[in-house]
Amino acid sequence: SRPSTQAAAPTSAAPADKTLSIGFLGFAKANSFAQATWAGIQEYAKAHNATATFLDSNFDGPTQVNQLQDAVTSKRYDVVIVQANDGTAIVNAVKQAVAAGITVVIEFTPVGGDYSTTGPQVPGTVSIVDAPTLNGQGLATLGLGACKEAAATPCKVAYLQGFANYPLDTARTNATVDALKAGGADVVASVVGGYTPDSGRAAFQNVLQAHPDVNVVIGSSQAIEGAAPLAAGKNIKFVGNGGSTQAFDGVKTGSWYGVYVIPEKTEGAKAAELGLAKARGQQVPVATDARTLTPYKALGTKETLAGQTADYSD
Amino acid sequence: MTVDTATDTASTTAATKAARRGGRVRDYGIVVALLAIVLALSLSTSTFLSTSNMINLLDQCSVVGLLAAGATICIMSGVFDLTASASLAVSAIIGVQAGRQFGVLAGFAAAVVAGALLGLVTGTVVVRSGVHSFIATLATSIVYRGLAVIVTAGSIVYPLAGSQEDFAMLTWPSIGGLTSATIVFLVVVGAIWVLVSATTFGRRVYAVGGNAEAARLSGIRVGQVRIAAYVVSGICSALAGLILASRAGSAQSSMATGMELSAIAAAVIGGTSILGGEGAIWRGVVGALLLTLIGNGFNLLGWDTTYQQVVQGCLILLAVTVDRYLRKKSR
Amino acid sequence: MTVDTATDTASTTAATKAARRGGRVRDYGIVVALLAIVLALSLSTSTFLSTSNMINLLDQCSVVGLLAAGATICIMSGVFDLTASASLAVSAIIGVQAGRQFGVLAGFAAAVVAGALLGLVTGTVVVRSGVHSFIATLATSIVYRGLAVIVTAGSIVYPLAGSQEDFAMLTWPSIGGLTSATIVFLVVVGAIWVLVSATTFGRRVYAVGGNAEAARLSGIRVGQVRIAAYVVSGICSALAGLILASRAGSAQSSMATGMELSAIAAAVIGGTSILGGEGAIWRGVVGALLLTLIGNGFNLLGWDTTYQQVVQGCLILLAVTVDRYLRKKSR
Amino acid sequence: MRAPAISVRGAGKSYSGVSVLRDIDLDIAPGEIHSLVGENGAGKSTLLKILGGAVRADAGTVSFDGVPATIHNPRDAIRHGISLISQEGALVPARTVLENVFLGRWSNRAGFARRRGDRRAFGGLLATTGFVVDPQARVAELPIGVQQQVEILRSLARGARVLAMDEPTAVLTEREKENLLELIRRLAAGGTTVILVSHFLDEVLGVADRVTVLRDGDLVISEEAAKHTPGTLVRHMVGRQLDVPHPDPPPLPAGAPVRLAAKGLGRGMVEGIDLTVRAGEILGIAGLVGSGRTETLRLLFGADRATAGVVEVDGKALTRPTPRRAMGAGIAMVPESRKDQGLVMARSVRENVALASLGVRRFGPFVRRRGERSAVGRVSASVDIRAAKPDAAIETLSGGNQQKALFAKWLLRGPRVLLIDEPTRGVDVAAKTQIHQLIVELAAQGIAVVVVSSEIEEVLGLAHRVLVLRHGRIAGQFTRGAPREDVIAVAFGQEGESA
Ligand SMILES: Nc1ncnc2c1ncn2[C@@H]1O[C@H](COP(=O)(O)OP(=O)(O)OP(=O)(O)O)[C@@H](O)[C@H]1O
Ligand SMILES: Nc1ncnc2c1ncn2[C@@H]1O[C@H](COP(=O)(O)OP(=O)(O)OP(=O)(O)O)[C@@H](O)[C@H]1O
Ligand SMILES: [Mg+2]
Ligand SMILES: [Mg+2]
Repeated sequence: SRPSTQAAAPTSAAPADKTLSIGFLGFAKANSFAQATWAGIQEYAKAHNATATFLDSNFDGPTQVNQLQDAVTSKRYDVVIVQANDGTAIVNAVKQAVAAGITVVIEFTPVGGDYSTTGPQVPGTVSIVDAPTLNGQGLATLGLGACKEAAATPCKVAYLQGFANYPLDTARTNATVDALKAGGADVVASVVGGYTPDSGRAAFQNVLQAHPDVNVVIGSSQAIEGAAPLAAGKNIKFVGNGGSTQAFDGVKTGSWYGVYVIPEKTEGAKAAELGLAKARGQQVPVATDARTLTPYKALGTKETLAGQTADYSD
Repeated sequence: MTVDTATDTASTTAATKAARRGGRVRDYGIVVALLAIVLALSLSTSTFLSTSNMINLLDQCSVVGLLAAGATICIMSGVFDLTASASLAVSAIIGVQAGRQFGVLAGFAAAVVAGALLGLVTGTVVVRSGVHSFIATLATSIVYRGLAVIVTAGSIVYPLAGSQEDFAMLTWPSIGGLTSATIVFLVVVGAIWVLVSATTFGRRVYAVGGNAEAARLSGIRVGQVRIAAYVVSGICSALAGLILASRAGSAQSSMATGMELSAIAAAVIGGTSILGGEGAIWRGVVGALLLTLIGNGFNLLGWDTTYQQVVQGCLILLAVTVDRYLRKKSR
Repeated sequence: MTVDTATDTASTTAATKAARRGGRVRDYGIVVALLAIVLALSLSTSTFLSTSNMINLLDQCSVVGLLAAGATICIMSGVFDLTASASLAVSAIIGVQAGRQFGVLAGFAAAVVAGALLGLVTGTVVVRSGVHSFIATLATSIVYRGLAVIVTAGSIVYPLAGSQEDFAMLTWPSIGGLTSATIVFLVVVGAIWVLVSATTFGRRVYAVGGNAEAARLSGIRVGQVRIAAYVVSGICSALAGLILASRAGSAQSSMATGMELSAIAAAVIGGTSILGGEGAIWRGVVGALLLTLIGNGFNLLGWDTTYQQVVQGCLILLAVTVDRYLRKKSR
Repeated sequence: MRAPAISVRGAGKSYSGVSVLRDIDLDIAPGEIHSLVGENGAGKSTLLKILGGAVRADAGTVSFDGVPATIHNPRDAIRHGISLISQEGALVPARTVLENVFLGRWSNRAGFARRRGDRRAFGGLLATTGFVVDPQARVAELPIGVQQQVEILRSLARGARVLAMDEPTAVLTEREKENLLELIRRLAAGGTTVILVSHFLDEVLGVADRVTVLRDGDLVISEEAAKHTPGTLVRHMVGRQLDVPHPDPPPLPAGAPVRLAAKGLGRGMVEGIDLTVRAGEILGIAGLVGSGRTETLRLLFGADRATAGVVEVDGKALTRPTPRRAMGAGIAMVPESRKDQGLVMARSVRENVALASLGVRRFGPFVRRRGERSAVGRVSASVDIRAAKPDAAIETLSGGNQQKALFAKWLLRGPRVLLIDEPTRGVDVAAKTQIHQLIVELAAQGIAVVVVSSEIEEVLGLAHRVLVLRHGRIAGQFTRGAPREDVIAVAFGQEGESA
């Protein structure tokens, strides 16, 4: 039978002096990005009368869904912060959690299939995300900046995308490539560069082989880490996605042009802040654009990053 | 003809019969392991034995369970199906797309047909190419994933706005509070169980997996039996895909990546020999339950997830070793 | 004893020699497929045949190639090693940590020793538990990944600031412009090749994989031979891990996830029978090269990545089918 | 004259360019018992497999009852009413006897298997054959002789018009063999055509109407059986007179030391085995199918762990015997199933023969290939292995040649105690004499030999002493020259002990 689709039972606010418990459904324990989020959450929780637990799904979408479902059963958490491996598969479990009166904060990956909005796509949740489309546009902005610095016309750009069959990657790739083209750049290659230095290195080796005259290379920070050393002595500008220590160093030393930065630890702390506040009955904004966490709107270049440090390394 | 064969067997038959009965009990070693974990969890958490958790558990198990049933029938017939998760994605996508055109139920039907057809193609590729199924289906699965990307242009596909609720029907509660997904899972797996254990087709599956050459010499069409196993597996994948899509309210090309391995693991953990010709459908389901249970227990116990993997690996190893040990003794 | 062996063999030898030569060529079907792809790429791109691309290709192949060699020796002895990528991560981490204490080279040595020990443990678990290696090593690999998480507390480990350059030594160019990683790969794989094809140990590996019971009744310690195969595979994993860590300048617990499957795929694509007792180390390397080549070619040709997977899957299927077909004809 | 049931014209087959069957013309009348004989590797199995659809001929035609037929696969053959028992055996080990007997043609209602129907038919089959086999037993757990019976039951269950049997009696003991031959006669009388491949020429001449001799892939003669004696058949088979007398065991020197002894050995149904074998002695073990002969040998070799008793070599007890330890003490065992226990089918003849003595010809860790090649060549020649190519995979050899390779493997080790299970299973007449000769020579060199054989003549002819097993116990002991009937009687348990 069709279940009633009534909105979630209004959550009774927790008293301010009650110690709340946060469950963090992160990408994987073995992932420094998720570790940075975790550090932010933990610190904030400790300082604000809350405890936090990391639920490790090891990058597996279905496992994460089960974890959220079981969190509802065990009633162990007042607040869950979801860093979704698979933003669509987890929708139903998120609904269940909301219905069970748990405060759900969507962090970093949008939950639901719209990759262009920072708003929550499941009613009753609070979201603080980095929308892939906006991310792609940001990368393109940096890429065009790099083109200008390289002073090449036409400017030849290679884009190292994440994976070919992930809608999230596809949305970002399309946004980046479209914005680059609109900006007058010539996208000569769009190849799979993955999320490890090794895959980035291999992809870039091949790009160099096919287009030795490439001017700008954009990719995940990990991929660029693997790629950049191969360009020593060549005038190639790199743009990374993800503000790791390595990316910051790259930009500061000038071997990279720029990096798209989401301060992940800050974002974690912000997510915890939003979650705890909502659970305690305060009004919170339902949508937060992760780009607003930095004064430079995530666009890290030599100038904007001066004096800044990264939240994590990879 | 006068036969005075006072063969030695007559005397041994009684003894072997008793031994065989003993063997029967021992054959259920993996169930013993499963029950032990259930017992441990019931004693150590208050929430485990609750109805709602049981409902969740079966719901969580339904996708892997369906895939495990498909994997089991393939393995029993002596082949691997590494396309399971890719077929899942393709058929779920087709289900959504067809649903946009012809309505949700027609879409579901289209997905199942697509799953069956994909199974047919996979099976034909394996049988015709003569390449070992491991590598043939690995390559085929890459092709299927690629097709999914091409069909969807790499983005997510949704049912029509008006039919999104109906599309979620597999998440609705149903008989006895179980989700519809669970009901689909139980019915389909039950049907496959009967198919394998009670029909002559099932006998052929065992024969083909146990000794393909002997089966061939007895006039069994080895290739066709295996293709049929792939078709069954394809249907299971499609249904699993529909459950996932129904839960997510959408389908995409990267759905369930890597799940074919969990399915094979479940089949083998249940005690189906990877060499073929042995095993049972219920074993695949028990394997899937065991895997789900370990994850569920962990979540309910709230242990530090740092140690989760180590404990998980050790538990799986322990369960299969117990099973193995008991069964060996029965020989 | 007086045997008047009026052997019929003498007369047929001439004819068979010719036939054997034919058979020999046909045995190399996968090489033919490889060469066909090389030819196609050379003709369709100007950059493919350049020295620098060849250097790149070997460099890209070195990690999978090493793992494939380890997978091949295991498969030949009749077992799977699904721990390869987890062992890779653990030994790379140990290599970095030990390097911090005792210097980079000592760290490298520690990683190799750790790889060997992990192989020893895996092998012992498989042999002692009596569980099929597929599931036993799957469970073990989960445990190893968990250990990696525990050891690193989930974060990345780096060599000491001062030794980071030395740590990158495997990326340095070396003899003939090849990277040091390539040299390590070639030397180690060459050594394993000799081990398998020329020593009594190699003979035992084939026997154990081809018919474990016959091997046992011939006085071969089946378990020990398999454990040794796992040790070799563990060493390969450790070296592959060092190459990856050296490139990345760090190690972490999620390194190379899923790569054990690429390794097995490479072994099987090369033409090593998954049933054991057949195959050769060079086949694993050829399989790894083929996989690398397909990826490399795609990037050089600059095709739309949407179609990449479909074409990739089809090419693999085609290559193994050609191999299979030629070899079948030689029977 | 009626059209022949089967008529083959110009059949030929070659493997990788080596022709193994050339231009065979053969007619077999309906209801005829037709025997195919020839040396190992002559092409008998190949011809049978062509008729059974297991392999496809390169050339030639086959017609049934005068109508040309295409046989591309076993299904075609079965449709034409041909049922083949292949030499290698084709059972599904993990399944029950019942499922195997009705493999692929189980009785069913609307696709659902009906076990009851099968069981009834099975009962009928047992009644006609006189075999005793438990329908619920898993085939893998049955002794080899019983497995052979299952294969026979299966081919009978098909109610075929043409029954093609490739050495069906190779591991059957006297009484089962007689039962089977009797059955064949009855079937033929009822109109079934039977093609029988066998190396037991007496048996062949006793039952066959016509005999065809193959040599090296050529058909030499196809004539009435009544015109022939074993001697004339052998002459056609090998192309010359072969007059090797049956070898007698060498006289046993008085006071030869006891080499191998077992005391109270037991496991499962085998119990209380006491035996001694002196240096230079040949001990035979006889018994019915499933009487525990194989199990006894396996216990002596440590292939199965004994639950009671000890094995001694030269008076020294083996501690916790395993095959490896037994080999260390100088024991060697030629197992009964070459496919499952003896050979690594995918590997070459050379690798297989060298397998048990790898440690001998090595240079450090490396195999000394040259030494190995010559040693293997020598021992292969001594047992006359005929392979199309020296490095051929052993699975491409004919059954008899595989058996010789198995023998060669253990000869290469130079053992002190040799345990042989079914030494001449599937071996042709000439080679059999060679192997017997070899066994006698080995004994003469002071090796203690234990021979288990289903062929009572083989045991009686070779051994100094014969033990008879029944129900896993020693039921009697005979010295050389004891009458055959007495031995059989003890095996059946119809008479008291003797000797
Ligand atoms: N698959 C194969 N590949 C290559 N050669 C083969 C193959 N099968 C059989 N042969 C060869 O064909 C020849 C005839 O073999 P076949 O098995 O018909 O002999 P046979 O007369 O049955 O001998 P036996 O009495 O030993 O069983 C042998 O030389 C054998 O080596
Ligand atoms: N008809 C039968 N059905 C099932 N088990 C049997 C039968 N006959 C014997 N056995 C079992 O077989 C075992 C002895 O077999 P073993 O292989 O040692 O016999 P064998 O004398 O060598 O016979 P074979 O000639 O068949 O090789 C015993 O464990 C006995 O219980
Ligand atoms: Mg034969
Ligand atoms: Mg026997």
